[in-house]
Amino acid sequence: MVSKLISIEEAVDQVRDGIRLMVGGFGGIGTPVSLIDMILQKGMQDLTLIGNDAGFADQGVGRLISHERVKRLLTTHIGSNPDAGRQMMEGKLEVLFYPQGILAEKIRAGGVGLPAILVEPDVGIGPSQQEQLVRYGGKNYVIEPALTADVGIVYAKQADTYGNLIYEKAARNINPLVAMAGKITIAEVEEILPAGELNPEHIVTPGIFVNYIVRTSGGMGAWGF
Amino acid sequence: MVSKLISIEEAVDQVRDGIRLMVGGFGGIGTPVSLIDMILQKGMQDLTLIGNDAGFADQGVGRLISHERVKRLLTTHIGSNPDAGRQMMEGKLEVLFYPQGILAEKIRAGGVGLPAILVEPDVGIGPSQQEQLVRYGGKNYVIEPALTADVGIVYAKQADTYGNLIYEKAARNINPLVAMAGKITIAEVEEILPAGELNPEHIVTPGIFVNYIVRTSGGMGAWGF
Amino acid sequence: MGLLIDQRNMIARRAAREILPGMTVNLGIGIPELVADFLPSEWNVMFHSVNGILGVGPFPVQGEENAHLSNAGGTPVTLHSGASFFDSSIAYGMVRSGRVDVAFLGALQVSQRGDLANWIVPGKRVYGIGGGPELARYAKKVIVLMSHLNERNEPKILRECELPLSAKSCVDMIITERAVIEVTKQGLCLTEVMYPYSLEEVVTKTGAPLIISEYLQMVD
Amino acid sequence: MGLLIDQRNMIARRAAREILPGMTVNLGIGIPELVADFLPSEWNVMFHSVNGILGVGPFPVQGEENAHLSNAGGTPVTLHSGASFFDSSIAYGMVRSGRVDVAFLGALQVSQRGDLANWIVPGKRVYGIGGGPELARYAKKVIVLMSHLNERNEPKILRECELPLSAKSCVDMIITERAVIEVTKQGLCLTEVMYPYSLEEVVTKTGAPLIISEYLQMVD
Repeated sequence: MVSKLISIEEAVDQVRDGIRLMVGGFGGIGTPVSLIDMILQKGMQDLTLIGNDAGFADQGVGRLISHERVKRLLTTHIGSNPDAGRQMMEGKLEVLFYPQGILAEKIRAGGVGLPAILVEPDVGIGPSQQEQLVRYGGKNYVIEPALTADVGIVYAKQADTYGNLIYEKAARNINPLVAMAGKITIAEVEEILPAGELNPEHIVTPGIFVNYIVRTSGGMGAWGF
Repeated sequence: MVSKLISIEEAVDQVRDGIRLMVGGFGGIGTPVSLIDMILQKGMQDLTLIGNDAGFADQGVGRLISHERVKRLLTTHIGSNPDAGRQMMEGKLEVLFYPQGILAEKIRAGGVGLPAILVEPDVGIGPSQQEQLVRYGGKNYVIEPALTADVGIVYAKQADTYGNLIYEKAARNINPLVAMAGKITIAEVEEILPAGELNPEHIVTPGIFVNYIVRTSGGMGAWGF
Repeated sequence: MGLLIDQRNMIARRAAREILPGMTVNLGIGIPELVADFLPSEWNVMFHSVNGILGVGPFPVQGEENAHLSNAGGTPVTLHSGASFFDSSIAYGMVRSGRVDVAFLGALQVSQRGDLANWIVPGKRVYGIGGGPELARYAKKVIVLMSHLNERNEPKILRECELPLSAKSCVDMIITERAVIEVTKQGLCLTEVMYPYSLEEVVTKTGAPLIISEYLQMVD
Repeated sequence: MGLLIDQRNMIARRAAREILPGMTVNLGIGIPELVADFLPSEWNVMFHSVNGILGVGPFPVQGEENAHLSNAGGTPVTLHSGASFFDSSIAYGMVRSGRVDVAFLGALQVSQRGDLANWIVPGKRVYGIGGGPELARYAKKVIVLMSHLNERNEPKILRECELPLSAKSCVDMIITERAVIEVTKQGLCLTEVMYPYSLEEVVTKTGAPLIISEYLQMVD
C-alpha cells in the first residue's frame, strides 16, 4: 500500500495564502502543533481559520492569530487568547461566533456532504446568526450552511500508513469532524504503524478521509483556559 | 452504579401497540432478535417500524412484518422479504422508502436533537419525497424531518452495566444511530460487564443513550439477501 | 467582584445539593468546575464535558495529570467508572436531545426572566459564546453559579441584561455568595441568604425585584 | 434473462479493468459483488460497503465465515489490510462527499441519458431504493453491471426507462454479457461487443440508438 506518510514541510505546502484552514483541538488539547509551527515558519497568511477556539496567544492555533496570519476566524470562543479579542475590536480580525455544538455539526455536515443543517433560531444569539430562516412544521429554523475547508489539519495518537486514525482521550474533541471536512486532510500523529496494525473496530477516522500523515515533532496542547 | 440490566420480558413492556419502534440491523446482521421474538410472543401490533430493511420473512425484524404486526414501515429496501412487498401491494402495509444514507442521517438527526436535515432533491426519487422544498444558495433542497422513536432496539457485542455499548464488525451498521434516536433505548447484548470494564476509547455508544440492557438469548441475523 | 476561594467553594457546595444520584450533569468553566468535589463518588453522578467526555472524575493528584485529559475548561481531570470518549458533535447531541439533567454555568449577567449573558462585554472583552447557548436551552435544569456583583460592585442580577444575551429565558436558579434565587413565572424568588450577608444586603445589591420566599432560609 | 455464472464472471472480469490501484470502490449487490475476485490484492483497492466497512476483502473459505461480517448484500466477506468499521451514516458520508471513485450497480433498466431504474416493478416486485440513488449520484464514476435483456428477452437499455427511476443521468458505463457501452453527451456509445455475440445481436437487442465507436472491439 502506498504510504500517506510525508514530511511536515511537504505537507504544509498544501497550505497557501488565503485558504480556508480548519484545525482540530479544543482549548489547546488535540491541536496539531507541529503543522502550525511549520505554517508559521513558512509564512502563510490571510488565512480563514475554522476551529473550536482561538487557543492561546503563545501556543498552538492561537499563534496563527497572534502572528496576524488570520484575517477571518469562525469559532466559538476566544476568551483564552486576548490577542484575538484585541484584533477583533481593532477591526483587524473578522470573527464569526457559533455555538459549539452548532459549529461541530456544521463541520460534520461538510464532512459527510450534506449542504446545511437546520437549527432552532434562538440558540446562539450572536453575530453569526444572519442566515436564512425557513418555516417548517409550524416553527422557524435557521439554515446554517455546512463548513468545509481547503485544508483540514488534525492531531491523532495513532495512524496506519493508509491514514486510519485513533485519537487519545479528550484530544479527540472536534478532530474526527475536521478530518472529514477538509478537501485535503493532514493528520499529525504520534505513532505510525503499517496498515493492518490498528484494530478495525477501534479506528475512529477511516483512512479514506485522510490524505497525508506526518509525524509530530512533539510539543502539544496543554491545559489551560 | 444502578445496573440497567433487566429481563427481556420486562424490557419489552416498553413496547406498546401503535408505537414507533426503531430497529437496528442491516440485512439481518446486527438485529436484536431476542427482543423481536418477545415482541411477537407478547402480541404487540399496529407498530410503525423504522429500520434499514424488511429483513427476511422468517427471520429477525421481517417476522414482525410477516406476522402483520406492522402497519407502517419507514425503510430503504424490502426486496429480501416478499411478504412486505405483497402486503404493500395489497394495501395492508404502508411503506415509505428513503435512500439508505438519508434514512441514516434522519435517524442520527433525531438522536442528536436536530429538527431535520437538508438533502438534494433529486437524490432518492421515490414515494417518500413529498416533503417541503426550500431554496437556499441558489439551489432547491428538500427538508427531511429528523426521525425519533418511542422505543429503539439495538444489538451490541458488549455492554457495561451503565449501558455503554461496543458493536462487532458489520453488526454495527445503523445500531449506533438507532441507539441515540429512541426516547427509550433497549440494547440486546452478548456480553455484559461491570461499569469500568470497557475501554472508554472503544465505546461506540455512550451509556447515556441507553435505558435498558438485556442479555441476548442467542439466535442472530444471518447472511442472506 | 472577585470571589475568595472559600466563597467559590461555598457556592459549589450549595450547588451540589441540586444533584441527585445517577444524574447527568454538565459543569461549565469557573466555579461550576468545583461542584464535583462536593458529591460522593458512590452517587455515580455522570459529569458531562462538551469536549467529549461523559464520566469526568475528580481532579488528579498533582503530578498525575494526563496531558490529553482535561475538562472543557482545560483543567486536568480523571475518569469515573463507566466513562467514555466521543467527538464534540455527540457531546452536543447529548445536550440537544435533552439528556443532560442539570447544567451549571457561569454568567456575566442574568435577568429576572432568566435571560443569560455570558459571552461579551462590548468594547472591552470578548469571550465567545462557546457551549453556553445550547446548554442553557436544552439542559433540563440550568443553574447559574456566579458572584453576586461585578468588579465595579454593581449587581449582575438585573431586570434586563445590559450585555448581549447568550440565551433567553433559560436560567432556573442562581446561586451566588450572597443568595439562592429561583427564577419563577412570577419573577425572581429569594429562597436563601448566605452568611454573613443580611436580607437587606441581598435585596439592595440585586438589580431586579425579589419575591421573598415564605420558606426563606438564612444559611450559616 | 438469467445469466450463467460464466457470463456473470465475464462481466465482473471486464468491470475490474475499470479499476486502478488504490481506488475506493463500491460494489453493489449481485454481479458487482464478483468484481473483487478479478483484482490482485496487492493493488490495495479499498472496497466500500454501505453497511459500514471500508476495506472488504475476498470471500472467506467455506466454514470460516464470520456471522457478523458480510457485505451490504449479506454475503460473508473477509477484511483487507487497513480496513475499518463505522456506522452507516459515515458510510454514506464517504459516498456523498465524493470519496468513492467507482460504484458498480445492478439495474432493471438504463436509459440513453444514463437514467437508472433499479428499485421497483410496479404491481409486481418491490425491491426498495436502498443505497442506489446516493451511490449513483455521488460516486465519481458509475458503472452498471447487468444482463442485456430482461426475463422476457426484452432490452433493458432503452431510450427512456419505463420503470420508476432511482436516479437521473448518473450512469457512465454499462457492461453486460453482450457489450460495453459508454454513456456520452452524444448518446450511448458501443465500444465492445462480447463473444459470441455479433454487432447486430447487440444493436437489435438494445432499445436505444447506439453510436458505434471508431475503436469498437470485438472481444473474444
